[in-house]
Amino acid sequence: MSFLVLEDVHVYYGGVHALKGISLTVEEGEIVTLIGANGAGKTTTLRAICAQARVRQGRITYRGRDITHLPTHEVVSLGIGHVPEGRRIFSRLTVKENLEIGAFSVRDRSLVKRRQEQVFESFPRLKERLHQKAGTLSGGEQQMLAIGRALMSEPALLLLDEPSMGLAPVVVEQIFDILKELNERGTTLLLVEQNAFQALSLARRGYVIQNGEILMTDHAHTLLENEDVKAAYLA
Amino acid sequence: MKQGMTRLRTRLRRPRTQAVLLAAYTVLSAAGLAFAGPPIVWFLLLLASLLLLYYTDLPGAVKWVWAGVVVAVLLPVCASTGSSFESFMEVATQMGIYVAMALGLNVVVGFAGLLDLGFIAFFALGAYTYAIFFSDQANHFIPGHHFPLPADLFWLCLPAGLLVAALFGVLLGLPVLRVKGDYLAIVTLGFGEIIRIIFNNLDKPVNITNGAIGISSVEAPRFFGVSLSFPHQFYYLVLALLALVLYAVRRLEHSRIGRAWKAVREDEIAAQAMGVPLTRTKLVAFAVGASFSGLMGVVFAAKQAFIDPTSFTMLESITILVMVILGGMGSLPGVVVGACLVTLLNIQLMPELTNWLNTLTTAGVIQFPSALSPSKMQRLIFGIILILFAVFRPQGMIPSKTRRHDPAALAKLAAEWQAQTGGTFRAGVRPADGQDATARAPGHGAVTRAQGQDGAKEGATL
Amino acid sequence: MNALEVSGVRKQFGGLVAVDDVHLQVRKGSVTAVIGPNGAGKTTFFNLITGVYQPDQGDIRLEGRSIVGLRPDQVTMLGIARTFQNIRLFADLPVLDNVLIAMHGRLSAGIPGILLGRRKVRHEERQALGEAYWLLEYMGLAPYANEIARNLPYGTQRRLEMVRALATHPKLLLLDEPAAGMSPRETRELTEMIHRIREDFDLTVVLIEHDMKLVMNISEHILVLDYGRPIAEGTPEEIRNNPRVIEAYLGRAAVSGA
Amino acid sequence: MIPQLLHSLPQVLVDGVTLGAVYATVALGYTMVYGILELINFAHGEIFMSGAFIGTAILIGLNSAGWLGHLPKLLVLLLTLAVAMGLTGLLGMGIERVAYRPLRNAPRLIPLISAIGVSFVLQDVVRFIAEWRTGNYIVTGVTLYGAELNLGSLTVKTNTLIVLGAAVLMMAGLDLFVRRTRWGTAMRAVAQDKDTAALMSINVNRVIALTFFMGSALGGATGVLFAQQYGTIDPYIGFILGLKAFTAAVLGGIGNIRGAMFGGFVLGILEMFASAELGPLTGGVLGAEYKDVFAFLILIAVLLFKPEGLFGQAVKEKV
Amino acid sequence: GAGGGGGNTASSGGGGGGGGNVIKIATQSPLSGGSATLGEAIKLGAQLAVEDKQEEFKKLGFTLQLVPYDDQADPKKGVANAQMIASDQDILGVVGHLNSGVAIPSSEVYEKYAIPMVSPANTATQVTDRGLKTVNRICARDDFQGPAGAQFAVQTLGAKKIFVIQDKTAYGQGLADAFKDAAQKLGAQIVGYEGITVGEKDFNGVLNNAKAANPDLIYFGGLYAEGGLIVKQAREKGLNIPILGGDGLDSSTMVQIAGADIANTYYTSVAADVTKTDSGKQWADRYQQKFGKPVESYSAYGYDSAQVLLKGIENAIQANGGKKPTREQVRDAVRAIQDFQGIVTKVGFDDKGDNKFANVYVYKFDGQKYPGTQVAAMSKQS
Ligand SMILES: Nc1ncnc2c1ncn2[C@@H]1O[C@H](COP(=O)(O)OP(=O)(O)OP(=O)(O)O)[C@@H](O)[C@H]1O
Ligand SMILES: Nc1ncnc2c1ncn2[C@@H]1O[C@H](COP(=O)(O)OP(=O)(O)OP(=O)(O)O)[C@@H](O)[C@H]1O
Ligand SMILES: [Mg+2]
Ligand SMILES: [Mg+2]
Repeated sequence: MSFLVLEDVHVYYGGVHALKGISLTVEEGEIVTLIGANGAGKTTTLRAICAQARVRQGRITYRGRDITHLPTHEVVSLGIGHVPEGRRIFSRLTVKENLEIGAFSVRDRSLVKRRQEQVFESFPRLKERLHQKAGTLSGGEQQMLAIGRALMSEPALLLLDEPSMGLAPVVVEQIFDILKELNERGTTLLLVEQNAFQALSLARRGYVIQNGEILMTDHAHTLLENEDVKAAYLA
Repeated sequence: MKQGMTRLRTRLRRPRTQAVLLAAYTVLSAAGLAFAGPPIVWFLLLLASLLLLYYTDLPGAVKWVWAGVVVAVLLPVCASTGSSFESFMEVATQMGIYVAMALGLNVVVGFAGLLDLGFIAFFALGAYTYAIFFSDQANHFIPGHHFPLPADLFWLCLPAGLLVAALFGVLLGLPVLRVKGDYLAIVTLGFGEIIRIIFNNLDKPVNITNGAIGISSVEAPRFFGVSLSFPHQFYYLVLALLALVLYAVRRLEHSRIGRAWKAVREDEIAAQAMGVPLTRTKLVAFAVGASFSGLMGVVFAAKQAFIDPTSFTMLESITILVMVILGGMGSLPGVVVGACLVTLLNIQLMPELTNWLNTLTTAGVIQFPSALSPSKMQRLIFGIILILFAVFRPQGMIPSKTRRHDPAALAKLAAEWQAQTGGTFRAGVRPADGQDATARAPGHGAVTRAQGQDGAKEGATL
Repeated sequence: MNALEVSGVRKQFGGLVAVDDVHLQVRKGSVTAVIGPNGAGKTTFFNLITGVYQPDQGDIRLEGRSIVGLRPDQVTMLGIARTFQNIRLFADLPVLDNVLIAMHGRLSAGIPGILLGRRKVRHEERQALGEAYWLLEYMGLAPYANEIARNLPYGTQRRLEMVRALATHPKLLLLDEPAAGMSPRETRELTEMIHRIREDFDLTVVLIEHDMKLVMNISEHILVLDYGRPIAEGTPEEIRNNPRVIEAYLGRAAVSGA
Repeated sequence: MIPQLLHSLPQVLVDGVTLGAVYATVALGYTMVYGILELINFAHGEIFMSGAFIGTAILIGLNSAGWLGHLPKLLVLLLTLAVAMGLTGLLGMGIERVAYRPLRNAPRLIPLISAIGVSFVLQDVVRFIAEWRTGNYIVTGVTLYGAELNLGSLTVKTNTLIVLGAAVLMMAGLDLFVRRTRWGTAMRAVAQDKDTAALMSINVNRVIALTFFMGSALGGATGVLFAQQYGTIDPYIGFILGLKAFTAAVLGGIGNIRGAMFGGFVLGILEMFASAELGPLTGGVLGAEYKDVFAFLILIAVLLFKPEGLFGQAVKEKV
Repeated sequence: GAGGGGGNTASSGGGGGGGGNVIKIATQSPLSGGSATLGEAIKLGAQLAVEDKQEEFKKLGFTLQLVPYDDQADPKKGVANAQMIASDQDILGVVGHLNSGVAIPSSEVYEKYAIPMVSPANTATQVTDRGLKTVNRICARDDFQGPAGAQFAVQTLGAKKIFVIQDKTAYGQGLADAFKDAAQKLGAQIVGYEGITVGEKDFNGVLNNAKAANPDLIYFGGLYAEGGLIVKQAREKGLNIPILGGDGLDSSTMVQIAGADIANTYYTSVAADVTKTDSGKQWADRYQQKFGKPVESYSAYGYDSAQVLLKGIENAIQANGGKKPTREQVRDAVRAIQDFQGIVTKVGFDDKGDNKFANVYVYKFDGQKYPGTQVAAMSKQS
């Protein structure tokens, strides 16, 4: 039984047919990456998993359970974390409150504290800005916060939508290190990245998505070698 | 069967067919209004023809002329055969007044995105401008017995009311526009109340507005020697002014200024970064919106022959806002329909409905406890209608559409522009350069093609 | 002559000094990059130049003229245009209107002219439409002219932001992370495009970017900020090898990778 | 003149604070709903009004059943408050469900229309019920604490103390709730970004319903206290009072709970001061009739210097 | 033809044509909104009158009907309704309005169509001072009721320092101003003159001001909803001086609101105490039984206004030889009425349409009951 399975998922935005039958699987403990051009439907795929985009046709199962029509908050509380595109941090809350909200489902205060410390280890910059309103953070700081916030619930499956966007090279490196580490500790990752080279280097398997359809899928290193992929996404 | 349906549908899409059908409908409802009863139903059906007209694919100019004929000729002429003529004209006049005000508020709320809850104040300013000087009220604070001014000066008072309102629009805007969003709503609400309370109290120390008692015996206006006193006369006056207002709003909407309003509505920071001066743009919106309202205020005072502050309560401001939102913010046809519908509901349909229920009650057909007497249910019914509309038609009745430009025409304009400027805005850059550059453009045939044409044309001009 | 001269600007938010004593000379016609870790104050620096924030200290001169104290729209009219780090299009308006709005300050129609439909106004309007469409064609966006901006793909929206900035007829173009969210291929196209518009429109470009490939390829001069302060300045070559920059910003991989 | 002013000032303050307490608690309801949905809930004034009617109905019922004399007053008051709060809370939730939730993704001003619709409906429904039961929609209820205390030149109704005490308790409780509990933080998160809040495993609908429940219950409780304080109510009290309360919320910085409280008190005192002293101060040129002008001018002045209200944080959008 | 007067809507003639033998009268008053109780009372009064007269009209060969309109206290609605009324040729007269601000513009319409209006409640002087042929009222003018109140306050109650409060409506201000001027003439000192806002419930501010001024009488120009609260809150402040108001306080609700604090409160009214005469008492009982609510002063005015109007119509029918009269005929017949004895007042119109017999009675609330006891009567001639 696969960890996460999408079968023939269709999503529409008004008249726009954004996903035209996406099928993909993620196994437990894997890192899988989705690559594709602008507007291909990567973000929409992640949103469909979290019930933020309505699935008009198709089925999504997580750990064998059909989650296609569960509301977002229930999907998430099954252990799925999501770092959304464009960060979407709560700009009027402080950094600290953002992190606490990330652990909304955790009632144990001391556990929340501990996880917070873990996040600070990964992102010391956040600790410096602890009581600042998140909206006044710099772009990169906001991205760190978004990832840190998702980690607060210790998800079993983490969906990441372009986590490296707008980050300084050192931080990008860091983030990929952290992702790797997370995965080693048992978190399954589904990663969407424009930085296809880095994503494929990290991932075990990859899917290439184009115009709302899966164009090809293979082991990451195979894709890295693929001439078409190279030409289109690796520059 | 199915094929028949599709054929019918394609046929219906043809403007000629539409025109014929609509004409038939219009004539039918007009005839009904003229010769059959009950008039109110036919009156509504005839008005509905304008709505149908909007949805046809006839060319714009044809639509305007058609609508003009219906409202200026067909409607009054056909209604004049019945005893309810003046009653309909009164309703239609009030509709016209509200439509103009709603169009004004639409500039402020719909275009510029500034929530104004005190809009009625400008209407009051216009109304008082007329009432004070065209009754003996002004004698209380201006020595000598010059007032009321001769009723022939009415037409001069129209621009005066417009200017006074616009001026106050700017005066209000100057301080108020520092605040944003819903803060603006409460500040404008406060402004509206301030104006009303001041009008309600300005009978001392100097008697300017006659306070709560109001100003009565306001002169009936005279127009080229004709004294206006019947609703149908005001109807034509309002119709003419409304045509002006509509023309102005349409012109402004698709101009530099209209675009600046929308830019400010969408994103103030980006608008500024694009060179749009925030304060000035907002002030112009305030002034333009206010001026329509002031204009109609003058007409209102002239029509009522009596003005007191109870006509200018906050509820009125809210009603106008309801018209705008219900109709479709930023959409001219929507706002017109919204204003017509709400006014109709308020002053024609609801009274008719409750009268009808009343007749049934007195005839013993149905029974209500006195607490539930239908004549008291107007607000309840209106409230329910508002909720239903909001829930089932959240974009407004006719949502605003964006204007589509014909790409071919645009390409032609672009070519002209390139021919004139050499395809760049820096002096001294060689046209060849531009052409070269576009050949490398990431995308495209279209560009290269257009460019090619330009080259040819340019050669010709040179 | 220098297009832009920034001398000693400083901006403080509460206790946080976001930009601290930054100097920069931008040669006319050059491409300059501002880089630095996240939160270094790069965007704030742009905001100071464009009048969104006022500097607490220091002076900013455009072609010799001080622009401190001007409103953003005034700065724009003097010839500085920008794009935003978080895209700020007029999302519910058509693409064409987005461009036309940027011409606002250059058009002159007033209310009387518009209402009377004067010849001059109509002519001006046709010209504006022509130029707007021409610019869209230039950037390959013409097919989207009637589209609502929010429905465009992300990368296309970024390009539209550039068109919009160009439509103000700038002398100086500020680009805040123009390549963010773009694939390597799109980034390459972007690089070409920046070169091209700089030549075609005789522009001076200052850009903020985290994509080192882009930065190193395109810029003649680089300013590195950290905690609001300049920590290095020079040619790409100098910056790439500056140990302070490597430590604070580039990281080891970037050095080896690039 | 000045001595006269000083003489009456304490009484003006007491009366102002009482009225202010009512404004403040009603303002809280506006602020909470606004904070979370960015919606001016025009129906909130009517919820307040419904609370007043429910409370009055309970008391009249108890009275005519002859129980009022036998139960301790405080118990009766608490009971009435509890029932009224529960019912108005549910009413608020119901309104949200019917008139606002379907519009959550609609253009921003559309819910304003349904809010206005709801408030018309509530006004008439309450009026029908009141008229049907009592033959008159102006209802005068049973006053529990009608006694007066004379403190020197001051007269204070016992009920005033109860209004003040209850208001302060409710406000403090709410403030703690929003600041200190998970649900409070969740409310603030939902207020900002519902989609993302849902990603944090927050049940957005439930948080919004809770917000409406709490805001409406507070409004309802205030209605009960109001009816106690002034004795007479009608279905139209909600409109004017709601407007004033909303003004107070804005004065304090809308969306900000402490701001709403502060704004309410300030507005109450200002109004009372203006209606008592404006006449004497201006030698009769301006009078009490200008009190709203005075209040609005101060509001506008405050907003000019602090456009986000007294307590609102200037959330300068980061560019 | 009917409705032709001044109008250009020539249509079916009177008598047999048009609506046949249906005669309608309309009421216009607010039936919803804040002053609906008062408007409702007018409507119910008129309704009772119509029902009482139905038999009589049947004998004359006509069906009599009442058409109530809701003017929502809004001038625009009033005018629009007036146009609707004008377009219904069967409507021969109007009972209304409650608010002078609505009556004035609406009556401009009535005048054009010669629809007689009999007002039960409009006290503002301009209502009749404009000299319209259609406008009549049975209640007293402000410039009669106000001075009558002043006379009572100064001469009977001996007030020397008076604090005046009014509700900033046309009614309240008109009355209060008239009172103030007359009281000053009579030698009293006005120690304060303040306005309140209709619909609010807290009048402590103004009362604090009043208390500081230390008056020996408070006059209130306004309606019972605010009046009751002012009395109550004044007593709570220890202001136990007499409080006097106009016919706006003439309501049972006044007593309900003020409760025990009502003592020492007076009001002037043009209505004689209905319950004092046998017929009046009977009428009041009938009303109570029929509508399930006690008689208000405006119900009696409404009843009397409708009666006057119907009387005028009857007269016109007779003059027209038993056929349906035109509106002009009714208009003139109504104005011609000289001594009609209504349930609360005698009616006879002068050339402006004011009621010559509009007496003013002063009542005192004695204990918590309504109506108060009559303590003085003044006639217009005095
Ligand atoms: N809210 C929306 N309304 C209409 N269309 C949308 C909306 N969001 C996305 N789309 C369209 O759906 C398609 C898929 O978009 P999506 O955001 O999933 O792409 P993506 O692969 O994440 O692209 P990017 O790399 O730019 O983030 C695109 O064509 C986009 O234009
Ligand atoms: N309006 C503001 N109020 C308070 N602090 C602010 C404000 N704007 C920026 N800051 C702070 O100033 C610092 C610099 O921010 P800035 O956005 O300029 O960074 P940046 O260099 O653009 O970073 P990035 O590369 O991540 O976009 C940050 O720490 C940020 O939190
Ligand atoms: Mg995406
Ligand atoms: Mg930045």
